[in-house]
Amino acid sequence: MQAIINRAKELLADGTVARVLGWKAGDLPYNPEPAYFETEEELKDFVYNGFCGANLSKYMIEASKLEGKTMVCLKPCDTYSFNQLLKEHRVDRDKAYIVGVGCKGKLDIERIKKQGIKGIESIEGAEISDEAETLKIQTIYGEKTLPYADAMLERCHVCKGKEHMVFDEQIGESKETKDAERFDEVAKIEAMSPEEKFAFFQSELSKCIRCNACRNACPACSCRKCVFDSNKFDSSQKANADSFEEKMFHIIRAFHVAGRCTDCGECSRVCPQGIPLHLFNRKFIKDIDELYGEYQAGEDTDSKAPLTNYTFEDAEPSIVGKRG
Amino acid sequence: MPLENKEFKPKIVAFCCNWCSYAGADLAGSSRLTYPADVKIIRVPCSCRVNPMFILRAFEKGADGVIMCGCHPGDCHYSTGNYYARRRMTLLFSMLDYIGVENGRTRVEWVSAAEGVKFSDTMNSFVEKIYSLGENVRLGDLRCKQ
Amino acid sequence: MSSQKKQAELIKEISGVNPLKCMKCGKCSATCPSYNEMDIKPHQFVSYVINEDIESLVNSKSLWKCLSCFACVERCPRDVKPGKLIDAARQVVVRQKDQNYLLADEIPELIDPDLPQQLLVSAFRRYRR
Amino acid sequence: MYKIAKENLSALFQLIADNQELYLPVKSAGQTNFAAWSKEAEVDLDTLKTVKSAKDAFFPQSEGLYTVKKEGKKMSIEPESLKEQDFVVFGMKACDVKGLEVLDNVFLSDPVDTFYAARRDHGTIVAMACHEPEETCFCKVFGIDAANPASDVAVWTVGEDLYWKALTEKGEALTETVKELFADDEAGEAAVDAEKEAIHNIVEKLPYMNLSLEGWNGNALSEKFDSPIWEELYKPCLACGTCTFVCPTCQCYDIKDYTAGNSVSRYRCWDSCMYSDFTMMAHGNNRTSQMQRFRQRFMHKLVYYPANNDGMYSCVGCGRCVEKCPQALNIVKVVKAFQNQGGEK
Amino acid sequence: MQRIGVFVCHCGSNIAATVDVSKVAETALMEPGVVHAEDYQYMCSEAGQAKIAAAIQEKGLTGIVVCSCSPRMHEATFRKAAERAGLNPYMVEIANIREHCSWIHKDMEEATKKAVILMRAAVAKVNLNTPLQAGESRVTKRALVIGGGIAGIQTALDIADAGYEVDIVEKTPSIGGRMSQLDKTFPTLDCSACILTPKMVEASAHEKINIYTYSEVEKVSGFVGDFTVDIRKKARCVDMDKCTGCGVCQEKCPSKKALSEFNRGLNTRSAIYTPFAQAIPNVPVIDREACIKFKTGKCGICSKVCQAGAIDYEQKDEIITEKYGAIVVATGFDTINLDKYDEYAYSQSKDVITSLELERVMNAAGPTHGHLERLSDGKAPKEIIFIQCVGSRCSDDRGKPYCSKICCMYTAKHAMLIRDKYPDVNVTVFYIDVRTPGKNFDEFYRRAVEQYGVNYIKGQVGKVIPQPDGKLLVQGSDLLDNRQILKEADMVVLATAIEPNPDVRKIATMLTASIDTNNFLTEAHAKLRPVESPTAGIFLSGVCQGPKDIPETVAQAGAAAVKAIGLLAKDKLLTNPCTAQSDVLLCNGCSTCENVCPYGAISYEDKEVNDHGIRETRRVAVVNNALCQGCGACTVACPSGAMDLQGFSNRQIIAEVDAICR
Repeated sequence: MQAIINRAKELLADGTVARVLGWKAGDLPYNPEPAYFETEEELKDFVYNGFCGANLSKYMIEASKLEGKTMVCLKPCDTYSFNQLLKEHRVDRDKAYIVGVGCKGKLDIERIKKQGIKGIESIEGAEISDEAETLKIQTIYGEKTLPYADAMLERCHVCKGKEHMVFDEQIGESKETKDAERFDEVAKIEAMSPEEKFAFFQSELSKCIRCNACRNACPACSCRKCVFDSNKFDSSQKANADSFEEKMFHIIRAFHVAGRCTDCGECSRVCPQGIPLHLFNRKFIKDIDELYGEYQAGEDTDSKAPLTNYTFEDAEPSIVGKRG
Repeated sequence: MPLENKEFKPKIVAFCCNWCSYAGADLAGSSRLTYPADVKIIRVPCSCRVNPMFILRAFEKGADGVIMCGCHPGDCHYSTGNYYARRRMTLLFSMLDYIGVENGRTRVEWVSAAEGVKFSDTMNSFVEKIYSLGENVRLGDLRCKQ
Repeated sequence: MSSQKKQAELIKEISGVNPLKCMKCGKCSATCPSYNEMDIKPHQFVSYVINEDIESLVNSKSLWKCLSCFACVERCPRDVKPGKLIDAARQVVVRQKDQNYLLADEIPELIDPDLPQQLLVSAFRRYRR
Repeated sequence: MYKIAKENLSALFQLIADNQELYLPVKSAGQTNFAAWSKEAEVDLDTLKTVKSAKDAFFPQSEGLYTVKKEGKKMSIEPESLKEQDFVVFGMKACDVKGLEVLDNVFLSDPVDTFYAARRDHGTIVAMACHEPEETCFCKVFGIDAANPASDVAVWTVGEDLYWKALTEKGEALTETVKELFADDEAGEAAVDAEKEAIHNIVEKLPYMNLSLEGWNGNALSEKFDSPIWEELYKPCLACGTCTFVCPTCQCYDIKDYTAGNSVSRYRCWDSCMYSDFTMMAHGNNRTSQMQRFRQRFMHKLVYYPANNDGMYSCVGCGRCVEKCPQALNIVKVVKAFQNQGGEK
Repeated sequence: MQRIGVFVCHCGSNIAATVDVSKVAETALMEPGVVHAEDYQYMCSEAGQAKIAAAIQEKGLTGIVVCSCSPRMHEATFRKAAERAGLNPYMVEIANIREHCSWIHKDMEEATKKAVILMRAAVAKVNLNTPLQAGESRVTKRALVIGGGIAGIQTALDIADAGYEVDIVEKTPSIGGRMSQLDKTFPTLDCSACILTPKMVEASAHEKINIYTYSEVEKVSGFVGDFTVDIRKKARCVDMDKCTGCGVCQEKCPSKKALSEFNRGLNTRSAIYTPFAQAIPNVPVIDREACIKFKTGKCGICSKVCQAGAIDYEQKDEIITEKYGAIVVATGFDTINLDKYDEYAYSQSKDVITSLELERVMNAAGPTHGHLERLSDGKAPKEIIFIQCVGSRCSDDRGKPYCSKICCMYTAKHAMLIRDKYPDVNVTVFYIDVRTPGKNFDEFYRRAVEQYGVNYIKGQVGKVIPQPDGKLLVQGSDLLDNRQILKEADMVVLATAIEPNPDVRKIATMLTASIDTNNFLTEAHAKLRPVESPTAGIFLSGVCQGPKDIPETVAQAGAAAVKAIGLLAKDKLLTNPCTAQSDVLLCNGCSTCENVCPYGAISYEDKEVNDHGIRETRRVAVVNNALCQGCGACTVACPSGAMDLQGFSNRQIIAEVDAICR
């Protein structure tokens, strides 16, 4: 973390960048927030630890409009999003000085609390630099420990790898966190009967409160105005009065980002109701991989996206029924 | 056709591209090839004009089946439209299957302007399928069912 | 499914070859060093699989005459690769001999001294695991 | 003071539900929210905070107002009926109960919101003292006592038992219908007092307990409104509505029409001042930037509302926004930011 | 709110016998916006149209629904009728209650119900219709032909003969193309140069044709009727106006080691050169890579010997900008690279040659002056083997998946010519299939076999092995006799696959013309519009569209010319108003729509926008209405709904869906 701060100071001092986009320490042990730093003085609050899960690439849309360059800290998975935004002309590469920061898996406070840990006072072991395999959590109700891996976000268990797809320089070591297959969850649902599938999604989606956090956090959902906010399709809906509407919203949202979604996992991270929204996006990714060849959005900036491409031999839609 | 449930009259929306399938439907008409009146056709310039939102919208408003017809791959009036449509619909249908919507409520069929017979056969078999599946309860808005 | 059909399917599965892609150019036969030793020629292998006459195939001399030099695999313009079909047919025979795989101890007495060394090597390369 | 063993709670719920609707925290797909009780429902009284507050029971996220039907050229209007059935909300916490007071000031003052009023009339609240308050709680800052919820019935958990005390007439009436399941336990007072003290002790240790609201009041309008701090604060905000929708006191709604075949139903649904189309009018929007929208939310909670309600804040310190904001922004950080700024000046 | 009139047609008894037309009209009056409804015997008749006109004027209708036969039948009729009565023609919608209703249903109640729903959907749509105006764009009466081979020359001549100016842009120093390299042509065996040269002369002399040789297209902008093209005229270092074409410079040039492109690298040429004797223009160019003056600064002999003083070492590339109404692509082909086919020993032996090289060997102006000899030792061959389908019909990545189409015929030609001129030479052809569809083609092939005794063997060659004595051992199979063949040959000729000129990809990108996976330009419709690109105003001539022989190429060249003439003959182009439109306030500028547009109709501009008080410059999509054909692919690709299609808007289609599901 100190290395990032030192570099940020240098870049600010020599005028390479006008500001730094990173994270600021919060008032609880686990709530750092995305923040801009414009002076050396402000950088005293800079923090980079296991709770810095937010994908900052989307902030670069606005930062690209600002005067001067922005030094942005991107984790390996965030760089895919940045590339995808670059491909869609939403961010300006020349306005970004990308520091690829290392990652040893990001922590999920919801998951920690789900394991019965409450009244948290301090957390040890969340620093990116230390080698701790266990979190030591001091609470009002006593000290608890938790293996680091048990506190990680879902997305870190199926990590795409710790390589930055785009960067100006890299700071910090990474640690491999992948210990599960990315499509296993999807395959499990695919294997269910239609009734089970329906019941599963019904119970998950009925929690949706249409707060739009998934959409607003999503780097692929970068529309100036979402179709669900405009009256272009007569689809503007602020809340669901019927269970159908969440389905419509989430299916169309997933469809609109199909072939563009990098599977960064922000949607699931930010959902206040813990809906596994990545299951929608990942289903499309799995289908695309299987039907049209492996494709990872954000891996590059010039390949044709699967939905703006075709081959003469593409599968017919009837394959859906045949795959069983 | 087996009409076990006499009460059930399905609503079926068919999107047909102007150049092939709509003409195929016209040919079915002028050849007096019958298919059930449950099918209502919407004319679009090309199958690539069919937005997945239209399909979900139809289900929302109470449709029991949605079918999309376009030119055969390679014959699109706009060269490539149906290739894009094919990918879009494949993914959409796969997603509907994934969330537990019965297979067969949606279909894509390529019907040329010369295939009046295929058009009516397709509609007959699709309607039959929808009758066998019964009312669409998983994808509709309850307010439209009242 | 008849057993012949099953075996044909199995050969296709093992080899990963779609024999229908063959355009009968004969380049495989043209390129084969063991051609004259064979009763069923490499290009004919394809039609035997298509016609599901696996019995003739597995009983042919050719099956064991192929050197697995893969010249035909290399040069086939249609991705049909008769060499792989032959390889797959051999595997079918091997699997038919019940329990699938040989034990190392059983091998010496089964070796025919007339078999080309290359075949042995390629066979082991293929069937280990 | 009555007592009931925790293991007998399902019988209690059954008995309440025999006569009226019962809403209580239910765990579904991993999350605990208020929902109607049923035999199959997985009741969860251990989770301190439901994701959404119990606000839905009185002010649902979406609620029909009336339906217009058309037959031929004839039109008819059918208003949605008001709540007529009594219901019980079990398991609210002191902060949520206070939240209702905030809503009351809005909906029950003239012109009275009849839909809300009907629900308030028919609802009985059984609130639980907070057995183990958490680090995100700061209700004390707003003068709320987590150990003594101001509800119709207050409930305390002590060991394997639940202590029950009616505080209002409604509470008494409810108690009458379920008394058969209770044991009288006057000695319970002591146990409850011990629990209260334990709660108070924990509350004192919470990190936000000493949050100072100095300078935040109905008169602070221009000073706070024009502060440059907002420019810094809002930046990470994604403009989602999470804070609004989990908040027990947010009361803004939008009115929408839904066309269903031959009828149009008009309904209202929660709206969020964080949304770009909040209070969108024909000419456009009166708050054009996210900074303005962000500021609106906190100014409303800490300045505008107190200005109109005798200094009462429209935040109850439940801490849900602290927990749920995707980018870790919240009202505490806002208050602290102004405090620090003040210190530097 | 619209004021809509609904007109229900009986179509005699065609509709009225199964649909209760008066009930449809009555029900229509209940629909929102409908102020008038009537039914009539024949709506399309003059009397019927008069009723529509009268209602428009009397009731002040703003939209019309005609419930009748298919819109494919009478939409245009009713639109014109509405227009005559003063209503925008695009405010008319048809409910198809004949083909889609009365003709396929028997039960009157059922059919009437369906007719009502179809009417309702049409009314719902018209409620959202907006008046549309067909746009106009001007046509520049000048055509550009890219490529100066036989395809380009023929197209240019045909267009010029119709009275329009044509420019030909040719990359090499002379027009003539591949055909100029051929010796004889099948199936008539006339000399290629004898039939091509007059065409070249005619083109160069034509007052309407302007030829830019040694030039390349650099940039294309604009759209159908109004293209602007930058042409780079590469520095020739020879003044075209002064040069007399005497050829002394080439004779005296001391640098003679450059490989002759025209002779496929089989011999050499001077650094200052014209590719061949009949080149047009007959003006040499200096090859700067080979020229001693350019390499060392010393020499300058050509300048000294040039009487006309035409040599100009200082000459620079020149950019010419010109406007065109139509562009014809005629970029032709080349043979594929054989590096991946090592089994045929092409790189190992000089005596393994391609068929195009054989053309040069057989040609009197070629490296051997027309004598058939081995290029390794100059000896006369006794045994020649031809191998077919080298690189054609290959599904792996070494070759091309398609049939090159011309090889069977030219191999028969070569075999025949050799047997004719050198009867003692044995000729063997290894083939997979002999494909000879075409007038007199099979007869030609049979003559090679029957009259000239060419030995055709069905089976591919597996390997060519150069022997120490210089012979070539060919190992092939005879599939009909089921035997493997080992045969010694003196020469092996490979019928090498052809591929589109490698430059075509660059050109297609500039033109936004689509291209298939094999780099052939795609036609607008495989059957019905074979010489047009999907991009309006771009036409295809010759092998750039797909393998073809000379007569086919010439025929296509003429067809492309006719299509171009048809375009140039118009003063103005009326554009279909049902085009896509982008809402600048919603557009993200993400380029997704651009990627699916088959017509290159979408481009991006930085535009000042005022989004509810926020003023900023945004990258937004702009649709060129002259190019857009209205397919709607972009509208679905656009996630924000910024792209919409006029006449088939999102809201219109949704209104139809809602009406049907009601």
